[in-house]
Amino acid sequence: MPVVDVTVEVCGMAGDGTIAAGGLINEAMSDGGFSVLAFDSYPAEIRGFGRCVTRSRIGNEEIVALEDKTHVLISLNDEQARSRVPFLSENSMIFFDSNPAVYVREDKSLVSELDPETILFGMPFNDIATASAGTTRGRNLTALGCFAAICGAPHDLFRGVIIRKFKSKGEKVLQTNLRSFDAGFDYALEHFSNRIKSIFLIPDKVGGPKKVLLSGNQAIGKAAIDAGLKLYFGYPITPATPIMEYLATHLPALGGRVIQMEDEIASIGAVLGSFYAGTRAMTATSGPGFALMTELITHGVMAEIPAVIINAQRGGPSTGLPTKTEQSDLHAAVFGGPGDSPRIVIAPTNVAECYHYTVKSFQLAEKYQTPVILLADFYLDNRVENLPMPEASESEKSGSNVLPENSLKGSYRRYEITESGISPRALPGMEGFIFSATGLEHTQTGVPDYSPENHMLMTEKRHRKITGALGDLPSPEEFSSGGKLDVGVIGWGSTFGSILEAVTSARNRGLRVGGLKITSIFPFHESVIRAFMNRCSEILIPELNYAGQLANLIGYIHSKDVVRLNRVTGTPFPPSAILEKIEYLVQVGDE
Amino acid sequence: MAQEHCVIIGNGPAANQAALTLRENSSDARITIVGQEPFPHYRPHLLPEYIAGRLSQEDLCVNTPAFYKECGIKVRLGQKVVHVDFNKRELVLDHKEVISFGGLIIACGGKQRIPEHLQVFDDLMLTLKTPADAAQWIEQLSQVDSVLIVGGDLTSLSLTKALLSLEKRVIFMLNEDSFWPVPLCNELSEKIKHMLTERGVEVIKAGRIKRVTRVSDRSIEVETDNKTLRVGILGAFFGMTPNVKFLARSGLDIERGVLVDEYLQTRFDLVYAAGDCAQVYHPTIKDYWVSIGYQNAINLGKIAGLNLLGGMLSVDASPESIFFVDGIIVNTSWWTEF
Amino acid sequence: MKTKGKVLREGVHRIKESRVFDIRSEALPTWCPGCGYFGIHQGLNNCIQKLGLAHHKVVIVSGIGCAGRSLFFTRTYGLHTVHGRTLPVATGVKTANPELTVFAVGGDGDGLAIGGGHLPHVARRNVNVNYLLFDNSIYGLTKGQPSPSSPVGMKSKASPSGTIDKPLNATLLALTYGASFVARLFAGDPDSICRALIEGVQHPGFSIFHIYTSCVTFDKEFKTWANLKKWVHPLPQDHDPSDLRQAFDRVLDDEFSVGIIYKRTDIDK
Amino acid sequence: MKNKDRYPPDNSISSNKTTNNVVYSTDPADFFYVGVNIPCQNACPAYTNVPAYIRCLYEKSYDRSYQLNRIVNLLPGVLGRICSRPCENKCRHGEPELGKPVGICHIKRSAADGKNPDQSYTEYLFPPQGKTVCVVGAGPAGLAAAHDLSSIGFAVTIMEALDEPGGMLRYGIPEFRLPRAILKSEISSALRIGVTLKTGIKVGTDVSVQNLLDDYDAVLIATGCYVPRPLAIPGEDLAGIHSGLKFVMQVASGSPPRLGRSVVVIGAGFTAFDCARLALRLEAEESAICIRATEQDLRVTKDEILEAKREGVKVKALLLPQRIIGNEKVEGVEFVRTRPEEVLPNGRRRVVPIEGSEFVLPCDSVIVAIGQGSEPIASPGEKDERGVLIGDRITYRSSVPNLYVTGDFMTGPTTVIECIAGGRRVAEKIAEDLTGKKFREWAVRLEEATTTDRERSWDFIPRREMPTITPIENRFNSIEAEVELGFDCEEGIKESQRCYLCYLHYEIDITSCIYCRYCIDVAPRDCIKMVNEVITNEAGAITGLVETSNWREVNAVVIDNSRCIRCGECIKVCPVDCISVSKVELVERTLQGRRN
Repeated sequence: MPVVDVTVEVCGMAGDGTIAAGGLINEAMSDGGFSVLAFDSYPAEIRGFGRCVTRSRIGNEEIVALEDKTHVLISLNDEQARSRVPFLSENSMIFFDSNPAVYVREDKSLVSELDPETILFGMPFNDIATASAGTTRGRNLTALGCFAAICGAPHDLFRGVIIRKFKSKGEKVLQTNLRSFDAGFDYALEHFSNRIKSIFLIPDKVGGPKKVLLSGNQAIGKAAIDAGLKLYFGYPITPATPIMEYLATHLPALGGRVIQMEDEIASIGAVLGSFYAGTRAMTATSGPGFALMTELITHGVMAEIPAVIINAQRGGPSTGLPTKTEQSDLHAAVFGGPGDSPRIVIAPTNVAECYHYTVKSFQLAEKYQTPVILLADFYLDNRVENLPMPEASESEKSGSNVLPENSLKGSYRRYEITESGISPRALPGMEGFIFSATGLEHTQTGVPDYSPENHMLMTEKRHRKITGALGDLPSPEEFSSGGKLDVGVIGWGSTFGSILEAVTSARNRGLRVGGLKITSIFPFHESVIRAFMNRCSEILIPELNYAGQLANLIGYIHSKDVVRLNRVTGTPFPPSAILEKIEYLVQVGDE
Repeated sequence: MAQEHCVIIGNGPAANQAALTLRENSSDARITIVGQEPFPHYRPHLLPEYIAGRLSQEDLCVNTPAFYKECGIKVRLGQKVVHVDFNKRELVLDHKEVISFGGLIIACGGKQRIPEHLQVFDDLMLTLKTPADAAQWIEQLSQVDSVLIVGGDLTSLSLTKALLSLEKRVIFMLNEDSFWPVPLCNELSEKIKHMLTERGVEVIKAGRIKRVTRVSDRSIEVETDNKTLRVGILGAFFGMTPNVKFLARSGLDIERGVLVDEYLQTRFDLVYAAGDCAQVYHPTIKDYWVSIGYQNAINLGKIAGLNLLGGMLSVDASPESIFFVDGIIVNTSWWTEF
Repeated sequence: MKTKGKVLREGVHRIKESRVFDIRSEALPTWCPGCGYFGIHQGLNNCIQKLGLAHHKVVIVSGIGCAGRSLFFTRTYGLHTVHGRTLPVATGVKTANPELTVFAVGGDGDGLAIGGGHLPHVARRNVNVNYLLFDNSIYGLTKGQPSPSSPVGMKSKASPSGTIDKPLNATLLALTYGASFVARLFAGDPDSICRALIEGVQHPGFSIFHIYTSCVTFDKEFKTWANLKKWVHPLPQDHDPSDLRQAFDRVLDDEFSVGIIYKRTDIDK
Repeated sequence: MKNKDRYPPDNSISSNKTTNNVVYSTDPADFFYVGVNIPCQNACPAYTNVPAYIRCLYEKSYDRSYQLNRIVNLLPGVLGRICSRPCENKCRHGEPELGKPVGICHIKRSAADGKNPDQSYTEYLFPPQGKTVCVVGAGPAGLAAAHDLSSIGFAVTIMEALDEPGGMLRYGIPEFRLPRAILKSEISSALRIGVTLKTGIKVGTDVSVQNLLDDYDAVLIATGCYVPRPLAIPGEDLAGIHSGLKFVMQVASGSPPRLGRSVVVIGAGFTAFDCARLALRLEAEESAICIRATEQDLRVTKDEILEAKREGVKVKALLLPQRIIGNEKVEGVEFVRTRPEEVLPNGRRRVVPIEGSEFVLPCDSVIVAIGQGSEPIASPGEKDERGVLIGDRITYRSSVPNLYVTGDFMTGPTTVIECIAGGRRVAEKIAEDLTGKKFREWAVRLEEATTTDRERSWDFIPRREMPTITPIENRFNSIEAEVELGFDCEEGIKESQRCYLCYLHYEIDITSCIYCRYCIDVAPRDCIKMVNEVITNEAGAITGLVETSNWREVNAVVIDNSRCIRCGECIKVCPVDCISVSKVELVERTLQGRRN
């Protein structure tokens, strides 16, 4: 079976059904037994400068990152699609509407941008859709039909998915979509019969466990539920909103509730209140909302109340680039907020980790009685991967670290200073454990006390507690053949997929290169990292931020300056860029 | 002129020759080729060889895409011109893109000619003009072993050779209309008949075709005045007719082709026509002729290119290669190959 | 009835002469086609024109959300603040330079949810800010979550089984908070928006314009154009805006009567 | 008859039961609007209300559909077959990117085919005026004039030289295009209102025009064009040379001449094609039409050309006959090549012969069908150089009081529909001259509409081609067999669905528009425009829109009815209901009519 590795893009204006079309492609290909990694980007205006692009990389071997080049572009809006032309590979295939409502001048046309070797499939999407279903609403499905037919994807594969997706929306919608799809499919067969390319040869039997398509957000939502989440408080913000929407759909059935608060300040407050009362709760937000939360987060640190906060990072300070990806909240997550306020920060690098680390966050939050921040990002949250349905073991979920009833010996000290720094936790309603939690500096019993000795003791205790958590945190994972390395690449979050692809191809070219994945951002495994760094002559840290925030955090460990590779394009890190840098470093190393 | 946008409609020999000529003589002109077919410029007369499997598609191609990039010639493939507005000096592509031009060379070539009375059977007949057609032949030939060729023209002869080399049974119906572009005078008809039968082709006279029906996916029934034949493929070869329908409403003089003077100029400034689609009036022969064939096309393309840049070259009438066919005079450079 | 060639030409010419659209940006608004905000935009522009306010003496302060974009389409001074903090910033601008005419614009999420805490105080202080609350009862920019003014039972991806919280009535709140000028309007009627704005701007104190509008992209059931057109109707002729008690009664009895509901008359300019 | 009071006394679509407010306008601006925006009706010499009758056909009310034609054209069944279809060239559906024009003519035929045969048409008759008129010639023009004069209340007598009425329709068009039965029945339905028809009387010889003038209050000459125009080249007198019209008439009256194997037809009109096709139905094996310009310039319909070619007719272009070769019998024609020049104002293409490009085309007989001229009639009054009575193009008066002329006799060869239109106009004039009263007037009928009557998906129905006799051979079995078979009910309705119904007029009320551009967003093409200014002519009708995409300069959003395809999408979405639709039709009103 030939190696399939195709990147398909759907590009349109928001409102064109771009995202929906991309989703259907992913579902169908996943059903067909391919591995899929997909990433959509949509605009801050619903129809404003509203470009929507879905990118799906489809292959029959495991996929860890997006390709830089696009092989198939389905344009639902040529003016928007023009911007995608530079990313097209050679001999790429273009699907576009050949009978738009108005005439286009050469300098505004998509086709005029293309190289002659580009393979054009112009079809009157609007007309086909309208003629078949009486409305242009299904034109994205029509485009999909053309695509499916031309790329030799089985007809019923897509139909199956469409039915699955739309049957809940009622017969009318379903039929509109099916008709539009079929019309496109048939039109393509009729008019391009001699240009069918059997790209997607579906393996007769799909091997391995049944795979499901999950986005980072869905994985986080599912994990929270599996971890026993009862209450979710949130406020709509891109790109975290889908988590709330996922939970709103699934939580009520399990007796939980999703409550949309008036803002992030209220959301985090309610989460703390809920944990204080012994119920697992969560909130998810992005940079701007996270900033609002910091004061209350530090309140959680101070009052030693657990909390789980998902920060789906987006671009830039303030409102910034709401629909772009960036890894620039690391400093805010680790250091943000008033005072010395150590907290646990974890950053998953793929959808599977989104699931497992979210589950883990609840355990850690309750065991160490402190807010835990899960640092995701736009790309990780919105990317879709297909993987075996993740499950969490009992041991992963269990443990609230609450004192058993009637276990009281002597008087109860909520903030008792212990070796681990972890104090006995009790919940309102438990007999004989009455205490007050406060954000003021306090004694071991929780009485406000500003005395120098106390503040030093307590601050030290809270830090000791967090450092101690290291043992429970996922240790860095190395990808290399061991031994001395010319270049060691360290990365975190969504960028690590690109790093892994770059490192792998570098190694395939015989370069002595290794990758180190860091998921525990704070506290971090200093000794493990040092050991790795000592084996590398150069350390490269690619990050989607300008300052090199991870490098700032761990750079000091290396004997010489680490090499930073920073990007703030708002787009996922292209493996090629990393590979280029690696090769450069190997070269200068040799000279 | 030199700085303006020169658009060339068509991507055949004439079109490409014109483009290259323009480039050679004007370094800064913006040049665009608009080709209706998705294929890069190829040698149509080699298609039978390709069907016979003696050539690959690459062998058919003349230049690489890279070559055009270097020359700074923009090539648009698979894009069809549907209308030309000579007053606004704009042309419209079928996906509704509007392109303005300073100079225009129409070299859109010819398309397969099917006599009106046979047009109802269009979808049951194979023709041979483009690689796409060739692909169809290759696909269908794999399933059938007999081919009936009606009409007959110069392509059909080289195709016949190819078919024989593939050990197919070939029947040739010589008397369908005139043999094109050469008038089928007895002497020539005998010559061809002899040539074919020698190679093992059955040459028959069967009068007009009345009915064509598909009896199974591997066989077609052809009913004529005096015969009923069952064959695998029906190949129709009535030569070319200039492919100028899209100019119908444009105000350009269209007869069989685009009417031009011996300088290949139309009634409009800086608008020229070359190749199979041009119907040239030539003073020396006092008549119009449509030139057919690779070499002619190249010559005309060159002249159109030079004249567009202000030259005053006139086409030579090469009288020895002129024939009177179907009410027009045809000038071909192919027939001499036989 | 005739085919209105001449009539149309003269109509268009009149608009052109009036130069009423000089205040528009050159760029087309990025709102979805069909958005009610166009109607409000129209009313606001006409008001500024009719009052003959110098454009550079006008400031529009806005929050986050579709409504927040307004100021990009109107050529006056503009200040795009963060989500929900519109009114405090507007207060700052007005107190810093009382000569400016200040409009604050924001959606129902911005003004009633995240910024809801600010409304009472700006009303109490009676700062001379003109606050346009675009109320389409939905979060448009984050793709259709329920807003504080969404009706009970409104279904959305974020409330699949329908919201259970009671909607806020901005007009009623404004009255309750003691706003000194309260108007309720409909985006489909730019003229009355314009008329009310003119009175509001001339009113020496805080004026709030609670404007019903529609989100054509995400609200297919509740505040659709069709429904709004059914529901909305003018206040009765005999309504006396100076009578607070009557104002309360009107608002309590009838959610969709539009016009100037209350106007305190005892403020010395 | 139930349908008597079902419809208003004008050729408008709507039933007069309608509660909608209706206005009749004679404002020039409104006439201008119709001219620009209802291209088909405007292109028709008789101003047939095309969209209306197509709509009626869609609604399966064949009778009304037929009547809408019949009011302005008393031979719908005939024209539904042989009309030159100026309307279809103008049909909006035929604009580039919108596909092919609606089969207006075929639909007309469907109405005739579909109408209830024993459903006689309701005439609108005026009280007797106590005056008499004699119409000379029972061709389309004469019949139309006679019918209208009689309906206005005159005692009308038609004098026809030939044995049967119909003129060119009866004798000049081969039966395979126009079955005689259709013609007969429609003529008799036209005459049934009390016109006296006298055939076999040749005015000028059997009875003098002067006598007629003495006996009748008015005399109308509509004898058409029967004098073949000669080629005026050497050898035209050789045997084997036929005049096109005479040839067709001979065939029509069952006595065709001998032709031989190969026939050359010279001429470019319908008659030329009829001759070429007839020749193949007779003994000829080869039949070629030789034209001076190119196929592009032919005035006949595309179908005509295609059918002829399918039957084996060859069209040879850019040829000018020089002389005819042969001794006493035709052996060939010598042609010279031509070069096409500019298109003349009259729509004809100027060609210049090319020096020394002569060549000979051998043949057995030649049919010359380059048109006919009017036949001079002995009569008082001013004549032209050929001795033909001159008539005024507006008043139709000759220089002699009470003597009128119309039809091809006055204008030279034109089309059937033009003749019918001419016949009706002269009737109006005569009536006015004799009574000083006006009986009918054209007006623009405006009616508020509530629905658009259309579905967007209809725009994608492909044009139905007219089914014909196949295989071709079967056409030659009988010389009468009608080649075109007509649509069946379903096809007719499908084709009528394609019509955009251009009588619908869409308009945005700029006083309530909020400029939200929803309509533009859903528009199928650039039919709704952001406009800075509207340009009108002195009559006050829109002649242009100045567009802009600069928000500051957008003073109005305007629907361009000349681009609008009446799909109705905009009305569906307008938030503030500022888009209204109305029906605008050019109708002929009866001023003081009385029904029979």
